[in-house]
Amino acid sequence: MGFIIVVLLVISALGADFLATHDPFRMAPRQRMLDPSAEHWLGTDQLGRDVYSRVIYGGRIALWVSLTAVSLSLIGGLILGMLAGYGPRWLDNLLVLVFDAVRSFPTIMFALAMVTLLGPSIPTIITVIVVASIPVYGRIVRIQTLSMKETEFVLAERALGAGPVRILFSHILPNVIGPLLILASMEIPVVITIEAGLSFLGLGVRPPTPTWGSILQDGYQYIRDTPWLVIAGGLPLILTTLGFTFLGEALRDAFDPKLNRH
Amino acid sequence: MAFDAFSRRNFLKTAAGAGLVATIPGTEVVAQGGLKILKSRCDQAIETIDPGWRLGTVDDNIMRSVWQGLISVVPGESWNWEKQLATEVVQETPTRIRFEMKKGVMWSGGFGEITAEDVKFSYERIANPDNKMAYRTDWEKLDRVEITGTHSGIIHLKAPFMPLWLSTLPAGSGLVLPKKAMESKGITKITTDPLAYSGPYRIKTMEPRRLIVLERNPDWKGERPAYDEIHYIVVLDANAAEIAYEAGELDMTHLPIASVARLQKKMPAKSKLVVKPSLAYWWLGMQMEDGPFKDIRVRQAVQYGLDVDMVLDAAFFGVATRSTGIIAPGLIGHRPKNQIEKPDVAKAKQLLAAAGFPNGFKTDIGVRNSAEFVNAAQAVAASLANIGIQADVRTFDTGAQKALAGDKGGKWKEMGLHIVRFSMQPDPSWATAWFVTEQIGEWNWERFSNPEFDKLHQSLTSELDEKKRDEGYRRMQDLMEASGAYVFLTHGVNALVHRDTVAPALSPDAQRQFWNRFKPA
Amino acid sequence: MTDLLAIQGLRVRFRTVGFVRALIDRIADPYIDAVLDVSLKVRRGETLGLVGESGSGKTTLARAVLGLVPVHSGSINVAGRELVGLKESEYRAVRRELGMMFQDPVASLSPRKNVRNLLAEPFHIHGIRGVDTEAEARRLLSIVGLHQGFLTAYAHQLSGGQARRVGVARTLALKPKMILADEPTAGLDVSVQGEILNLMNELQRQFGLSYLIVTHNLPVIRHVSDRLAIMYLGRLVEQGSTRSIFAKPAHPYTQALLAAVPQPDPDKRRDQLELKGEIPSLRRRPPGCEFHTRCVHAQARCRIEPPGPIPLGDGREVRCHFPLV
Amino acid sequence: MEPLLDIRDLSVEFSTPRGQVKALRKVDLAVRPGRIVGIVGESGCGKSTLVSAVMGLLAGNARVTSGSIAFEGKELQGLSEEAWRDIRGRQLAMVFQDPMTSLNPVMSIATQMIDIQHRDSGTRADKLKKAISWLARVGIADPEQRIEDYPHRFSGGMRQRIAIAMALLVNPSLLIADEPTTALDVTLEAQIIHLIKQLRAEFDGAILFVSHNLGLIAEICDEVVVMYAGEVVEHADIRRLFHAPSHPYTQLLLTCDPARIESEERTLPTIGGTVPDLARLPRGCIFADRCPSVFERCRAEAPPTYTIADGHHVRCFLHADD
Repeated sequence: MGFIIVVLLVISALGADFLATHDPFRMAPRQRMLDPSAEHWLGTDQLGRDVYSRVIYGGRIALWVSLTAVSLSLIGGLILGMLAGYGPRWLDNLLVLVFDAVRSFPTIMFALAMVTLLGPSIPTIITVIVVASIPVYGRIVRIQTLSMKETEFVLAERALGAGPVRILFSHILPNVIGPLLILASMEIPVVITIEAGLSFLGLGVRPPTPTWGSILQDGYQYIRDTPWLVIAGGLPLILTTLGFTFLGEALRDAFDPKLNRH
Repeated sequence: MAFDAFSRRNFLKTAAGAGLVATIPGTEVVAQGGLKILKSRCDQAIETIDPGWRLGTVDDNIMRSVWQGLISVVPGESWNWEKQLATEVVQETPTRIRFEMKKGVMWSGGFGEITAEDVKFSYERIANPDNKMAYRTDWEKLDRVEITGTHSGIIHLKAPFMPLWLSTLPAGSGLVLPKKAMESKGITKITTDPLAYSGPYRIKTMEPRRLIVLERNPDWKGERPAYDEIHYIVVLDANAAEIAYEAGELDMTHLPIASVARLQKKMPAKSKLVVKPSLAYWWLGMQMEDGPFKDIRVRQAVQYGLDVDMVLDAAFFGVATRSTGIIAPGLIGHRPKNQIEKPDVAKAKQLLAAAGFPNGFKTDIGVRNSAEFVNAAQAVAASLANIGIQADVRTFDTGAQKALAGDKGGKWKEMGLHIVRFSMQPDPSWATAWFVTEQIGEWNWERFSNPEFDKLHQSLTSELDEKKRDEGYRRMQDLMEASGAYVFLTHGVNALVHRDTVAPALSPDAQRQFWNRFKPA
Repeated sequence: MTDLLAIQGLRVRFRTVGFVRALIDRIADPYIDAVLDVSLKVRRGETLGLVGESGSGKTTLARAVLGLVPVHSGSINVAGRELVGLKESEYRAVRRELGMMFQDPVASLSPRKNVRNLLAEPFHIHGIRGVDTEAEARRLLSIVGLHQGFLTAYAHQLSGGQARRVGVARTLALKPKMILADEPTAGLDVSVQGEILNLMNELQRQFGLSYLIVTHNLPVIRHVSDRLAIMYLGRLVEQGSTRSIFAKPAHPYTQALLAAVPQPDPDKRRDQLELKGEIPSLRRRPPGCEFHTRCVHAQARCRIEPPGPIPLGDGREVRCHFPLV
Repeated sequence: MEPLLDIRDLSVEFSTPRGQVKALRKVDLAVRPGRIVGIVGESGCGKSTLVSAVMGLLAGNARVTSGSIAFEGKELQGLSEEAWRDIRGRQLAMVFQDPMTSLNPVMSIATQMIDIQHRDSGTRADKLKKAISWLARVGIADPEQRIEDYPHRFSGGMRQRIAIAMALLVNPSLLIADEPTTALDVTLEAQIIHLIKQLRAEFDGAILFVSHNLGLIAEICDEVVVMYAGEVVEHADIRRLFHAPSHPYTQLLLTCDPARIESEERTLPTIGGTVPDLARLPRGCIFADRCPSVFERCRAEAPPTYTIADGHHVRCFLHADD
């Protein structure tokens, strides 16, 4: 179920150019806020743009932002977490301090600060999300690495003469990556929501680039005129969140060694 | 709109005559079922009610309720004023205004009688350049206030200053502050505590981000206000405000333009819609000192290329009409038409090519983070795309946008285009003040600098001849347009919806609320 | 026979609290000595049993030999080569010669690698090329008595005894001269215990291995070791041949340990308790003889003067003022 | 004398992805008042399942397929959760292998020991006094002060003493000790065993003592149950079991124990073969594959339990009369 939704999302993002029925940027002020019709499947927005096409293109942004941000934070968290867990004590202390400092900052406040500093754009959003979520992954990896470091099999590897690089990548990584991938797939909808949230606040992707957040924002703004914008912006968000959450749960089941033991 | 009567002659006439309205004793409004309460929406948090530092109409509404000026704007269809603290205000010469004050009007809190000392204190503190107050231009021509008696004095100007009667004395900068109260408490900048009251209301509750409750000032000797309490409820979001209105939580609220179109089709029950042309002005500005817009041909290309009607249609839902400058119809200096009236894409492309941008370029368009601005920006971007200019929309909080555009370190270079709305007082100098060379780094985001413009702005405030003023301000707007840095968009409208049980008292542009004159209908 | 492993005056310290914490709590000496002044030897082809309760430092000692914990002072000599002071990278070569078997047979195998990979890994770690790792893996499996089907098994699919055998096979891959085994029979059932010990004996005979076996299981060590070293609070209190120690323990602690082992015979029930109290904290080492707090024979001298090692002849040594022999 | 705990014909199965695992089969076990009954066997023999069944704490995928568990003459199966709690808190007590898991790390010993008496009437002071007296009895020095401490302030041995004190505090009629010394060093193990023996004089209930260590069993039990692969293969008085073991498995188990081997022979005896898969049971005797005395009948049918002397039962055809 989750897999199907995610696949549909990926297809729609990749094939946005073919799937969209209109130019998502083209305005027709006189055609504003139309109800869904054969011409405009999800109606039009306050500037007369085709909402369906904007939703499709918005999915591309959502996916691009979330996949990039999640994979970057995953890699960053993995490296920093393993460094903290396996490296010298002072480095661990330092990294934990940094992780805590970043985590203690509410993401939105942090995003506000970064956006003020760098200006709203896709790279800014990705940077914000990456910086804000590296500690999430980093902490998990660190804890796992720390506990792995003391396990007998790691000691056994060391006793055989294995160096730190080999131990980290050949033995600790495979044990850490599973839960991390699950977390990542669960994080994707969170990231999409953050992106949408920032766009909703006007701090995200710049208009007129369509994103679900900005469609939702428009919808909110004109909810008293037409309900379709909110539905069009909100529904894909809900579905995607569901999809990735289901996928994450499926992944968790797949990765759980207790369930595929025999 | 009945604005033709608003001439210098009328002013002088009114000034010489007695302020009749203010002296008529009020008819008692009997409170039914307890207190009579008026609930109005406040669309931003209150930061200061100091006249020298006020930020917008909302602070202005509160200020005028807790204090009085010598004279005050009168609610109604046309811009007129009446006497408040003054019994007489006479412009004896172009630089000399004599006033007599009522006797026995007391400050609350035991700070004694309101005297000419207070007047002198209040006006000179704004005029004093050392205080660097935001509204110092209102009193920039003030020489001094001479005290001739406890209740009389003379305002001496360095040069004739026509905006005095329109946007200084009857407006916020003309309010009289409690000198003794401020000095005894060592306060130089008032935040949200008026210290002592002279107006019809006093503050009962002040929660700047939530709710301001005004109650009757027991010391108020003027006409008794019909409402016992004014609840000024902070609702930042327009949608929420509309819902609150429909739910009965508000008796009135200003509306975004999008709602006007909808309400015109379908009004809520027992409500009235007020739509008045605004004095404010919107324009598309080009920062002309750096980047592609340094070249006047590029700026002209934008002037020719932008389909203003389309932008207005998109962003203002067809409710607002195109403006011809920064001075609204009915005011001195209003320009009958723009120099470039119709878009000419071919010419725009030609100009761009000549400037070395045959394929256009990328730039940013900065706007405030609210729906009208973002819509306008998107519409502008769409229109400019037709001539090859790719404009990315950047949204800001008001403060952030000014901080960037006014940055001394050169950050202003980041922004090529911006769409701005400035609010306006009924004197043309109030519009031109922000575009002088001196304002570069402050509000002059286009970094427009024209010696003739600067000179005209200086001289016209002292110009007594109304016709010369009119011509001068038109010329100034011509200069602005000729610089290429401006595309004038609209004045917009002010719209509000109120219960039909309330008879509101509003300024002619429906912007300001005069709560003590509101009546149950 | 020559000495394969010679340890002289070995001391291993651990920091118990961080630097800042030590300052705040005014702890002058934030270290504890897990291993203190230990000297012992293991000859080629010999099995030394290192016996003690938990916290006695026996595991730490074994790990110190492998360079898995830092040594504070003293010397560890393996086949004539000094190990103390070697860099981590230099230690890797040493580890080819010293195999280690960890306590938990299943947990000491990397959980996401199958037996084939686990067995090939020692060769990869040491960059040994030109070895047919598949053939080696099969050979090693057959040495430890497991059939080839186990090549594709993962650690969690193995029983304790099978995992132990895979662990042995792994340590054998690099043809070590010595194996350090930490509780090699812990957690195994009695019947499986015997199989593993027999296998270890067999391998010793075949490859001339030396063993250092760390254990608290006296009945087991009795049958597999040539000599015993008894540790208490990080110190060796007695060493000598297994036979002589079991026959007549010299140190009261050794005696107490032997007496504490329950006899599987209902007719030999004990009514007396030999050893009262618990092992003291390493943070508060008792003065004098460290065992005096629990020793039934303790006298005034024991509380003041630490006993030095007293040779009893025939390689036996005891750290006691009043040895029982 | 009526047995305190009377288990008859108990069979338990677990549902697993591999099929039904028959963890316990036709187990008979009677514990008479005042007796210490040892259960011995290797891993996977069903000791823990049996204990869980008696405590009413079987895992969710377990099902009792036959038999009865009677405690003080009352059938335990089918009791409500409420009734179970009542029995567990009053008549049945348990000491676990790891004392850290049975003590709540965030509550003081006093709180936990008072809490466990919640069914008793009496003031808090009385309960505290009783708790302190029990701590003293299990050999905790300064019990008045130490009772306010948290579990982590005690060593492993001390914690196990406290766990025993807590178990006996409610004066249960049956104490189940599940490998209570496995986590402890040999010297502490000796102390705990010594303690249990001492307490036995004051405590009049029965003890079910689970262990894989024959030495411990010999040390304190009155009678022994030997389990193998989910079945009770032998049940005898302690002396008979050690001196006249009658099931081949018991015999081998005793031979393998290094503590019983007096010779200096380096090669130790073992039991060849492996424990059968409980999901795919052989037709005949469960031990047939590893049994040195196996004969034809063993592979054809499962042996019943033969009583070869008073209180000595063996599940083996070697003792068949026919």
